[in-house]
Amino acid sequence: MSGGKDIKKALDEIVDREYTFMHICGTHEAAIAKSGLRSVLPKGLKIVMGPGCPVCITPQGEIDAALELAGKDCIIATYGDLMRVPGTKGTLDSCGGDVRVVQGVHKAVDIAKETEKEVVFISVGFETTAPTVAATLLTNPPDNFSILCSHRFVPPAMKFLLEQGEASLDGFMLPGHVCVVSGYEMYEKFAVPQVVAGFEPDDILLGLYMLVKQVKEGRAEVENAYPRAVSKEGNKKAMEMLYQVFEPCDVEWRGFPVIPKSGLRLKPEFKKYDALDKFGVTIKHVEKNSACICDKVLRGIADPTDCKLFGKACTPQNPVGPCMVSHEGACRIWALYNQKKY
Amino acid sequence: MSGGKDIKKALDEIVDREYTFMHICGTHEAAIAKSGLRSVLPKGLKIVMGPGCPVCITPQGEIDAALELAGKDCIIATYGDLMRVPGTKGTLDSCGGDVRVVQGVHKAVDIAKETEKEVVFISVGFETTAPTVAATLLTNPPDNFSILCSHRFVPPAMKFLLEQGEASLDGFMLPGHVCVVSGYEMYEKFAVPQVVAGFEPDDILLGLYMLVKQVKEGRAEVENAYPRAVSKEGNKKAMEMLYQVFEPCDVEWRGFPVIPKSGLRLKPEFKKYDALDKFGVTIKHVEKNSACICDKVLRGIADPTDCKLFGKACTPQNPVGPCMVSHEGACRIWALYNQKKY
Amino acid sequence: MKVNLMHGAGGAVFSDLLGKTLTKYKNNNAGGIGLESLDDGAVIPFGDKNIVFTTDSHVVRPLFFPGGDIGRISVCGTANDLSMMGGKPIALSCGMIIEEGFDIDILEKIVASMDEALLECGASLVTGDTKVLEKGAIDGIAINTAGIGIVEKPVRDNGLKPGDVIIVSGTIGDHGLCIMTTREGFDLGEQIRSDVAPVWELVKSAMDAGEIHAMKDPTRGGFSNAINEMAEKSGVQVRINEETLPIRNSVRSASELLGINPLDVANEGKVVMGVSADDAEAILKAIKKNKYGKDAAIIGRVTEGKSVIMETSIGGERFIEAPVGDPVPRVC
Amino acid sequence: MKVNLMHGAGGAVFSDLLGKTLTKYKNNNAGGIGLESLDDGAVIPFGDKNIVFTTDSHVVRPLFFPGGDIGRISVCGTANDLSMMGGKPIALSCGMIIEEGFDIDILEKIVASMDEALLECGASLVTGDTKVLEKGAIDGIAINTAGIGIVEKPVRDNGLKPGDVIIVSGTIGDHGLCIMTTREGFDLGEQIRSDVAPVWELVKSAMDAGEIHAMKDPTRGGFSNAINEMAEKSGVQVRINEETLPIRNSVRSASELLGINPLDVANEGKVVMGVSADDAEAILKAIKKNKYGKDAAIIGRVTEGKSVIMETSIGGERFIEAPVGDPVPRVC
Amino acid sequence: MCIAIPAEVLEIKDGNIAVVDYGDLQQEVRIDLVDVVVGEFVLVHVGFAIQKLSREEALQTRQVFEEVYAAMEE
Amino acid sequence: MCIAIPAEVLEIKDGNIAVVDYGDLQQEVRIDLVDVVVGEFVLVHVGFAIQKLSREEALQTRQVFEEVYAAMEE
Ligand code: SF4
Ligand code: SF4
Ligand SMILES: [Mg+2]
Ligand SMILES: [Mg+2]
Ligand SMILES: [Mg+2]
Ligand SMILES: [Mg+2]
Ligand SMILES: [Mg+2]
Ligand SMILES: [Mg+2]
Ligand SMILES: [Mg+2]
Ligand SMILES: [Mg+2]
Ligand SMILES: [Mg+2]
Ligand SMILES: [Mg+2]
Repeated sequence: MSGGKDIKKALDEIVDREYTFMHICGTHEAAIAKSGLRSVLPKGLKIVMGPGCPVCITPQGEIDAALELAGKDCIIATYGDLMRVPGTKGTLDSCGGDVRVVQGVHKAVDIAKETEKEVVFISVGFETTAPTVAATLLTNPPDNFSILCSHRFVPPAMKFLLEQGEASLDGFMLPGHVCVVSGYEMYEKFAVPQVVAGFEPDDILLGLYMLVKQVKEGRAEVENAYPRAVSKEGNKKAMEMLYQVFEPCDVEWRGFPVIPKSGLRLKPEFKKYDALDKFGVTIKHVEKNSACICDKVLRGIADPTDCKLFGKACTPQNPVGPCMVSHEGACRIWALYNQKKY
Repeated sequence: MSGGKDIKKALDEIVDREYTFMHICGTHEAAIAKSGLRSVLPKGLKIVMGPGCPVCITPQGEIDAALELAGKDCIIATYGDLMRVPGTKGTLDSCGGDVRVVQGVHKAVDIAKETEKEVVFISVGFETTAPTVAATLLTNPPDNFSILCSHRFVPPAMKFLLEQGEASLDGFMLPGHVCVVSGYEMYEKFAVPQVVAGFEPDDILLGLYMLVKQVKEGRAEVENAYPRAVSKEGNKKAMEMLYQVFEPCDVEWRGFPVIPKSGLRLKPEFKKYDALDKFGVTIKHVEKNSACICDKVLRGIADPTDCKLFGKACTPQNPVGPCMVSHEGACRIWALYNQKKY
Repeated sequence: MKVNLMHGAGGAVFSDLLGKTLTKYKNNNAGGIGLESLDDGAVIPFGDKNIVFTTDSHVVRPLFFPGGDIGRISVCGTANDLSMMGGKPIALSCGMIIEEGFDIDILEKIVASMDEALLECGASLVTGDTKVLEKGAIDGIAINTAGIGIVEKPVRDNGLKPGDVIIVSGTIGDHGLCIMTTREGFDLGEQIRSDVAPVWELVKSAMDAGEIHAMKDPTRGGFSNAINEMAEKSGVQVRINEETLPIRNSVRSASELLGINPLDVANEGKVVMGVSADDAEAILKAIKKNKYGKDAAIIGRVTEGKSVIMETSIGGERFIEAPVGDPVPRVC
Repeated sequence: MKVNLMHGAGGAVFSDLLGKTLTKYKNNNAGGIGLESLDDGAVIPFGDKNIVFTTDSHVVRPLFFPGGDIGRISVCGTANDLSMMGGKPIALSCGMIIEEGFDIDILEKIVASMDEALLECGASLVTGDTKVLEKGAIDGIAINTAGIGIVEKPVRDNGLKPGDVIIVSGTIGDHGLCIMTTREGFDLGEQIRSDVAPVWELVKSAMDAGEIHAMKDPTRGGFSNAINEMAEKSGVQVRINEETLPIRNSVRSASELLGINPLDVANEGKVVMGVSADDAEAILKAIKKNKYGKDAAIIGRVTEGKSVIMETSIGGERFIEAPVGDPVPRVC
Repeated sequence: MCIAIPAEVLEIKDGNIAVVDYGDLQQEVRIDLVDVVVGEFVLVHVGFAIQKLSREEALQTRQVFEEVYAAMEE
Repeated sequence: MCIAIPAEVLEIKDGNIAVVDYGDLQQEVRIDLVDVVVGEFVLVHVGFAIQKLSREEALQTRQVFEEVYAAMEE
């Protein structure tokens, strides 16, 4: 990967002061950690993680609802990511119910076709994922199938972040795979430097290079460093299907208040697949009751090490907050990859 | 136990021809087997087992009902005896339900007091046992407690046996512990030699001695060889309690047709404790569908070795009929204690 | 065909399963006594001595009971099997399978109890493995131990000879009835205590006192199972005298209450041995000196023939058979 | 505190539980290397040689998977731990815990597979125990094996020295990704096969070719866990070169699909060893001759310091840490 | 049926409960079905006293037995 | 979020299903969200193709990358 080394050199040359950019994609964070990318960045250049991990931003009340459903003799189908996220009374992994990890929503439907039990799919994910659920619901799944609908849209959260103004950021690295589906036109309304980036280390380095360049040149636009997969309009077919099945709604994010139009709910025609309706479960707001500062970490205004619990009461072994649970949670990644001295 | 040896001598002297007596008590059979009593009887004297084991005479339909209840998320409390009796689809032991062995009905009530689940006690037993259930129901058990009522009375079955006339018996050894409760007055209507006997080997030898003597003297009455526990009137208080709670009904016995007034059912005031009513379960008559001749064995007209399956398809390891399951079943006892040559 | 509970209870049913499936290994012997013998342990020649090797998994419920706990049993069960081969217990392995949610305090108590039993055995737990299974995949905990011992001249379970005398090292049925009354809610408290104990010292003193022809610990399936296996493998008849069987009064009462034959339930600190008649008294005396051997007794003799016969107190005879399945308390 | 699934997944969390509870035995050593070392096995001096002793319980799901089954793992898992100590596998014990209702046909297949693996190992299964639990008390079957081996000069897992070279005997992550894709319904068929195999012959040829300073099999917790344990116990730093790690293309694809690091999942037929730099080429050559060693590679080196560092392909650095808990497939 | 064994009443408690001794083994049993006092003997079945036994007869089963036996021998 | 990896379409089956190859690893995925033909490249997320990749770009990620990079260097 010769490109990487060249870009590194270019980056070293271009960075002349402190820059902080935020990415809002867990997969970006994972790629950064895995490649040791931060260790090759020039001094002064910093990339921090925003609310980009669906596990981290799913509020505790939704996990509690999933646990409540698991207690109702339902088969729970979920992405592995959610297995160890702590709800108020434990995790899906250890709740004793019939909880199965699936690759996608269609596999959950396959389970429903083979059983007479109720199957509930815990449906999290951003623009990237929601269309797969829409496509599946459009193929008429059996009556014993339903979803716990916890989808979220990225731009409203970004809007909220920008309006808060707490984080002193120089720009955003936009989530490549979200933009694959949604395109990036809707980000153009934000008057900050933004670059859509892919997930190879080189892609990320390139994204950073383009961000620094944009800042230095005093521009504030959306550029695309991931053209092999992302276009301005995205996947129109996928977005159309999404809107056939879902409609935007106001919803709480972990670490954020209710953000207008940032969630998805099933349209009336598809309400029969709504697990909350079907089982009379409601999502309760759970006040955070510990010293966990995940909310601040997710908003980019604190580092994990600013948390009093970090590395003490809260470790990857015994996580307190979702940022320590998720593979892509900033606290976990810091604890595993950034802390130990050598 | 010097008495035993003297009685043996007396028996040897008195037995002058073939005599066959039937006992109708599993505990007699167990005592006989355990002490090797048959091995000391004089040639010609034979004691065979009748329908005296509540496990053996409980029809398959009642076991099926118990299994059905176990499948309804009830806690099943039962005497250990019933654990391995095969119903149509398996046994209580291996049904996967929450099945608990208890010493008596009062312990099942204790379980009910500690849980919010339904607790069903499988209530089998003769006159000896039914009063313990009556006493318990009279102490107002909690609402989540009920019984599967499978009690039976001995005299109607004996009447049926005598009317059949199939077995050529010289007399009956009456069940000591049944008579402890019921007394033995009601047996006096049967015009055959009868002796109430206890359960020490000596008690049984004495009972046999008294039976032979009665036959030889041409009498046909009820004598009591167990006076330290049995009186003619029995335990009146116990029988009164029994009739406060139960009333006689017609019922099927395994190996027998429906025998009039040979069963007990709950009186209307206690119907709320009837598990069949409570859970809408009914007892179905199951036609025997194998070559098992338990019915004949129970009626005293066949020995286990007359059965084609005995020791082949039907063994204590893989019992086909209830007489091979019950610890007191004639087939099992023959297989374990009487068969192997040495 | 499916495995059923009977298959796990030792005795004839297990032999069926064993014979048909679990002994089908061609690679079953490392030069001495192997799996084919189904003795208390295997023997592997090593230089001028022999290694004894054995294993048992322990799933006893409740985990703690009067007189012991699953930890003590896990150590004694394996150390005693080594002892039954005449082997001095040296080292144990421990494989624990634990259910998620299991209480670590309880685990600590189990470990402490194992350690105490190890000290008493003079053996060490040198290697281990732990697996945690998700809730519901195992009921609490299962502990496997394997053990290594050393012996010069192994003792088998198949060496009974006509003329031998049968000795049991103490009262029969204590452990089994303790477990059963505790488990089934008979509320008998501490009145019946398990006999779980390491018997190596006792066995050693017996071996020093005379010739032991055959030895077995009457664990699962009880005395009935052990003596039948010994008789059958040795090709002899054993005759037991009912009146000489040492059974505690409390155990006898409980056995009547539960309708269970005390000969059919497990002991965890007892030995059944066949010894030459000439050495019997000396061996008995040696055993009685051990703290776990006070109630030892001569209970029978070996003759030509087959089967195990009980000579009953009324002068009758009956077979003692290996129990079919684990005994269940009963009322009729 | 309660046991949780993390405790069973090896690595740091297990060490916590281990350190606090499961190593609290005072009787933990029979004269050589004991439980306190937490090495792949224990070593007990016996005459002029040493007995190696180890145990593992096996609960893999599904029971049969591409490339192997629970039977093959049960034999290889223990034989390989013996091999990791430099010990030639001699004899195994087998403790099975089986759920009532388990299919005897399946049991037969497991036994046949164990027997085949035993033959390949040159070891015998000499002693066993079987417990049947009532339905629901265990999920299917669990198999514990313990093993005995013989060694003159044991190899430890704590002998890495600065200057040593790290060799892995073949591709990484095969078993773990096979199990995960099979279990979670990814429908990949036989495309990813477990590497489960006995490595004694491979290890022996390596020992014959040069000096092995430390050795460990990267089973549960994967390469990440094994190399961290070796580095930590040896008090050294290990630096791994990302580009030299042998990983099958199919395994790499699957690891991306599942969002799982192939270094964090189990291997069942691999060895990680630290060898003196002088012998490295000779040892590598010897290993490559073995049928299970074709993909062997030199993947790193040992320096002064601590931790395990990955030198990434973009010229960066990151820690390789022991995984926390068993990896779960993920999508984000 | 039915297993029943003799026991001595050691103590009477509230709620129809007595502590009995079977022979080095004590247990609480229900006494709903009998009227007993401490020192009397009862026959216990499924955890219930189902009948009283006279003290002499219970203590000396053999003796009673032999009396009956002797009477027969006449 | 979100993990998505490139794959080549090997076969199209009934019911919106395609067999794809990720690199020595084939799997059936759902193609409800894209219109593809055999030989094209797609990005797969949670078992669904979520977008097409141009063949050249997918095969030569590096090359595209370096072009962009070169353009920047100017
Ligand atoms: S270290 Fe733990 S408690 Fe602190 S912010 Fe992170 S997740 Fe929350
Ligand atoms: S041997 Fe078996 S099948 Fe035959 S009568 Fe007896 S119980 Fe029935
Ligand atoms: Mg689960
Ligand atoms: Mg059960
Ligand atoms: Mg043994
Ligand atoms: Mg044992
Ligand atoms: Mg291990
Ligand atoms: Mg032996
Ligand atoms: Mg190992
Ligand atoms: Mg291993
Ligand atoms: Mg065993
Ligand atoms: Mg080693």
